[in-house]
Amino acid sequence: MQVNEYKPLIVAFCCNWCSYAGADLAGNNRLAYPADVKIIRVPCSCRVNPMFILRAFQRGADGVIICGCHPGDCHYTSGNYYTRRRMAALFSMLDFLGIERERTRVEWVSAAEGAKFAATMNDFVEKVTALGENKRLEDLRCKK
Amino acid sequence: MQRVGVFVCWCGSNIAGTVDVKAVAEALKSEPGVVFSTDYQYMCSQAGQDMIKNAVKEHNLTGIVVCSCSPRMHEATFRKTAAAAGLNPYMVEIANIREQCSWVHKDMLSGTEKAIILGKAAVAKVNLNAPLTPGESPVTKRALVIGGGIAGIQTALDIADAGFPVDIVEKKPTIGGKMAQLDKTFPTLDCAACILTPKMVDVAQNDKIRIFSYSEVTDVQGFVGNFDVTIKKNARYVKEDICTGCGACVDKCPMKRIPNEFNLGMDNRPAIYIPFAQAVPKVATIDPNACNMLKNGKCGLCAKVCTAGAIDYTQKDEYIEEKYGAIVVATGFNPISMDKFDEFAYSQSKDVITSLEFERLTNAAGPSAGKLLRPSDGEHPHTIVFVQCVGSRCESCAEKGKEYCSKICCMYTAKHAMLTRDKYPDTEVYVFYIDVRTPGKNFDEFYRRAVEEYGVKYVKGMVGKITPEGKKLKVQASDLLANKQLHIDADLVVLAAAIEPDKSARPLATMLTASMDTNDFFTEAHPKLRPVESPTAGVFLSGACQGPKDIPETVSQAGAAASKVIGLLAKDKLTGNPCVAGSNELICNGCSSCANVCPYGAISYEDKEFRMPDRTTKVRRIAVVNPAVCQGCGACTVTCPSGAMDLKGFANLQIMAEVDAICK
Amino acid sequence: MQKITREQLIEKASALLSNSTVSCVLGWGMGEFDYDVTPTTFNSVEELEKGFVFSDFCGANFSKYLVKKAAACEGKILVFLKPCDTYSFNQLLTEHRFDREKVYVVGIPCEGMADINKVKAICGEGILSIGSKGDKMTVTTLYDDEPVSIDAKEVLAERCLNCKSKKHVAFDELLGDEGDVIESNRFDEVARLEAMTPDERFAFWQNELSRCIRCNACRDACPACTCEKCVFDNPNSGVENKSPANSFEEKLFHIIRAYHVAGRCTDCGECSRVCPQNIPLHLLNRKFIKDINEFYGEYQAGAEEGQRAPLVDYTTEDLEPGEVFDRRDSDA
Amino acid sequence: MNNKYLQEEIVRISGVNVSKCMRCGKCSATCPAYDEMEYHPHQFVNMVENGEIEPLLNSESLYKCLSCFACIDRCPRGVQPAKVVEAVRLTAIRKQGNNHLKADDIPAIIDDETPQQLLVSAFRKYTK
Repeated sequence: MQVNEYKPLIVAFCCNWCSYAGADLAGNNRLAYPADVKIIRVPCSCRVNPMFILRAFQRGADGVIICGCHPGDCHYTSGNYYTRRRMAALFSMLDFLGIERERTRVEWVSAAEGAKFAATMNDFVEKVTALGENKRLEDLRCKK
Repeated sequence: MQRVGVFVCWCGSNIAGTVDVKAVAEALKSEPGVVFSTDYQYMCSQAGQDMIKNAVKEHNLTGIVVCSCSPRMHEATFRKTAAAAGLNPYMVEIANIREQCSWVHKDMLSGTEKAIILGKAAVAKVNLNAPLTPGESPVTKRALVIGGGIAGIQTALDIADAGFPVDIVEKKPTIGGKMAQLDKTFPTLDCAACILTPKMVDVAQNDKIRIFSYSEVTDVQGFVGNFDVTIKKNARYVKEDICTGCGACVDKCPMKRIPNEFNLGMDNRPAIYIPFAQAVPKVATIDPNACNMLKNGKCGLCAKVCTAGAIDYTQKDEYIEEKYGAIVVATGFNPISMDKFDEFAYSQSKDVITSLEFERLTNAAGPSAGKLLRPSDGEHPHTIVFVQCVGSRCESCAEKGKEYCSKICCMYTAKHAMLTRDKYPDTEVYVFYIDVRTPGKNFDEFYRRAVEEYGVKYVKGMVGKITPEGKKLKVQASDLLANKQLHIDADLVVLAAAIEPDKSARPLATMLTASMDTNDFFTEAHPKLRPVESPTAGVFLSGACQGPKDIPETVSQAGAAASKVIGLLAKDKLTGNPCVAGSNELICNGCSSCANVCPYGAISYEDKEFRMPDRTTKVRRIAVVNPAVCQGCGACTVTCPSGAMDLKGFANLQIMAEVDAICK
Repeated sequence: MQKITREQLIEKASALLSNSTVSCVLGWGMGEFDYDVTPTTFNSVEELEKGFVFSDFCGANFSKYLVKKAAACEGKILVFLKPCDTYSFNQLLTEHRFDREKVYVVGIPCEGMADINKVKAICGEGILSIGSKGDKMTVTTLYDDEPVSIDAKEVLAERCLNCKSKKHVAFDELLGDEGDVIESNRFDEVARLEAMTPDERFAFWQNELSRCIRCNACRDACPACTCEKCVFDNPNSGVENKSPANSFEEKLFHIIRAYHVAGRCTDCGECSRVCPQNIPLHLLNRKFIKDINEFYGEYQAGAEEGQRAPLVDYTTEDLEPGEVFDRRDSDA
Repeated sequence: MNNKYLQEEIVRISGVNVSKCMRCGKCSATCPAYDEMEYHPHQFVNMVENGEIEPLLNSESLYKCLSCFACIDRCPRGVQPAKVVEAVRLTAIRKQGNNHLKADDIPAIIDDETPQQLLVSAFRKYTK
């Protein structure tokens, strides 16, 4: 066993109505996923400003995932449709700048999908771990 | 600078088992703004809450961080605690270290580490919290019930009983739903019509209740307390207020060979019809796809015989707009289609029927006037095979079946088997089961009576194959307990088809922005604690639209939903969510981007005069948010280029502070 | 090289001033050098005669100036707009950034503007004057005895080489001949970068963006950046950053800026024109435009007033963010 | 070789999750070879789940299964009993540790009518 195993830092933005509840359900059902995932609760995925994502990367996050209700199920009717466009544009741009595309993801997780939440996080952590530390968008001076 | 108190909950061993709560409390002591930090077994208990209240007084706290279970669980609790201690309730932040930490991580070290980080994020956020006061909105004191089955009927009656007006929207020409089609009800065997039709009459006679039959909801706008609903009244070509329901038109109609939906196509009805004798409203309806007069203008017989003059071939669909304070969904269920279950020969033989068809066959008002006769030749069946779990608990056949247990089939099959043996002791009755599930009052006793007193033969094992051969149905099954293969020559096979939500539920859910699970059952706000509410405020769930249910359960849920509606309508004003958007007029560009993305139309614009630094004045267009209409999604905050638009409670700086705390 | 002349413009402006249609004129004023032209407001015929210039170096997009100037001018303000400027004009109108009633637009044809860096590359430093005749440019420098004659086409600015439209989409009147929307190759460079490996792309942008000195010229010239208060100047925005204190420029400034104007950028190319470090900033904007065109259908910001920008719109069938890459990979 | 090892081997070869079985017996009910078999399809699944492999290995039932896959088609849980039977059959063949079919044997048994696929599947089944 390696002693200094690399642990990625994952920021997950979860909408209050579906995905945050899905994460709670994963907890209720004791579906394990790595502790590297830290969840920030937002009312809707459309509250996630691209600036938050860039900020997370700048401060040392290795991956950022945004979870919202499935398209059509948004508690606010249309929020996740905007998220879908905004993030498609942003992710494509980050890729254009040479940032590894596996570091960003949008996933639709309903309140009933605790298992999907855990599986998504396991998969995302695995993919980001494989990439290693995020050097490209991280501001080294802000890291301790 | 805030004075923050941190309270780490053990939740017994739920949190303390995987998170070193003392270490968390200790680590958070040195966070900016934190002046007090402690831990306790159960923060949500009276003692825990008192601890928080005392600490607020003792340490002059201005903000509270509770590291505990999900905010979806106890945020409201701790907000009340804060309010009781004289703090603004929105000065509380919860770090979710149970559902999203201790319960999903096994290792104490990483669990504790994560709990500390989540705690830090909550502290960072609460440092930027500001006291919030919720706005108020009025309540329209009228309820809408969508679906006129027993669930909708009971809900409407209970709401009307409390003195509030209720509208029922039913897409069929009559209310009554599935229960009206049933013969007897388990486990007491009272006749369904005898207990249902009086309730239908009550609905018709209640002056607080309006019935929109043959109608559907086409649009829902607004929010809790203030829904604007559009109801489409389909043209039935009969003036509802004039028709006396005498039935003369039904007798005279020459188009008599239309499959009768009410009897599941086992007999026919005319083009103008009243679904059944006790229909409410008892008004005829013309089927536009069958009526000669409507199709090609030839006939008009019904208009001639109608002495009341109720027939109106020119009637058009009518749209009604109405305001409601609360909406109850009671869209019910349907048996799934058996067409794809080739092994059971449903599409090959008329004598393979579903349980609902069996109900009609045994019903005195049914196609055979209550005599149990084979649909193919009208002969009395001597060997009847019942197959349970057809399409239920079916994981590998998503394209034709359902993964869940349909819950009601065990009991109605026992009922059918028992009644058959009771009425026709010369018949041999087999029930093939995987499990017999009878959790309900007097349910298991009922099932045992079927076996012990009525001699129904229960066989453990699913039927593998049914082959029609001459007048017989060859049933091949395996008796798993006796470990032998059975070959039965049956006269009639009854399939206990799985049930699924009505197809109209999905588009309705989209209109209501109410969430659904993968099976299209409506999701409840909390599976245990808020089982009759949708997560969408003001939308309530009644009956099988939320999950498979029998009648007693449906009626109790219907009553529960009604009481929730009554509780809502009894209020004159609703306190809104204070976490609404607001625009900083000093830096607003007036560019309209925010109004473009607002799903509620909560943003308007006005020209405002500003004094410039050089003492001149300038008129600028600025955005104004209506806090009563804003629901706080935050779509506008992201689209705003200058960052003028922000969301209270989830402000840009607050979320970024959380990001920073996590990434530090 | 421009077909329209200074005299024609002055004549038009003078006429409009004299008949009181407008009370001031937004035009180009002489700077320190011939190639150093400055946007200037003229209030009288005399001022025009004295200071108004028009040459191959009048690239500035005047639309943005209207946000402040239209309100400041007492009556109507006359503005000369090249075809590409009119797109920005419409976009700003869509965003209610100035009062259309306060502006009188004269659309002028444009043959493409010159890039002084290209001129310098041929003629060297020390340029004293630049004259224009037909397709030729005459450059006099400190070091050459004879003026150097160069082909105007050779020194055309990068953005003009990829000109997307010679058609005015907004105007009150037109001077000269009206052109058409042009099939341009403006996305070729973006496509070339897309075809690179992520490592190559990263290296490319690292090399470009690391030169940024945070002079804010790109933002200040951008007609989509008209915010009352820019997020980078606002301590409450969370991304305030006025000077190059850390690697913020390489990492975030230009991404945030490009994202802020995504769906609103008309691809006028001012950002790259004004960049003293010659960073090809327009490629970031073009990337967004190319993506939006591919994901959600062709969209040209500013083509019409009142259009709904793609990022404040949606359809229920939009592609998923994860499919962005599948799509590109399958194209490749 | 203990039961545990065999059990894991069979689960691995078949790729079947035997714990998904909900004991409905539809596989056996649908099985055309039911009467020929000592152990029926559902019993195969249950016995593998319980680690009772030896009786299966020694049972003639192994060779009565027609591989008609009716059980796979009808199983509501996607358990695929025929694959379990096949895996037990393979285990029985492999267990004996020798090749039941050698390339040299082929010319003697082959004729023009023999389909190529039969030879391929025979090799797969009977050789190690």
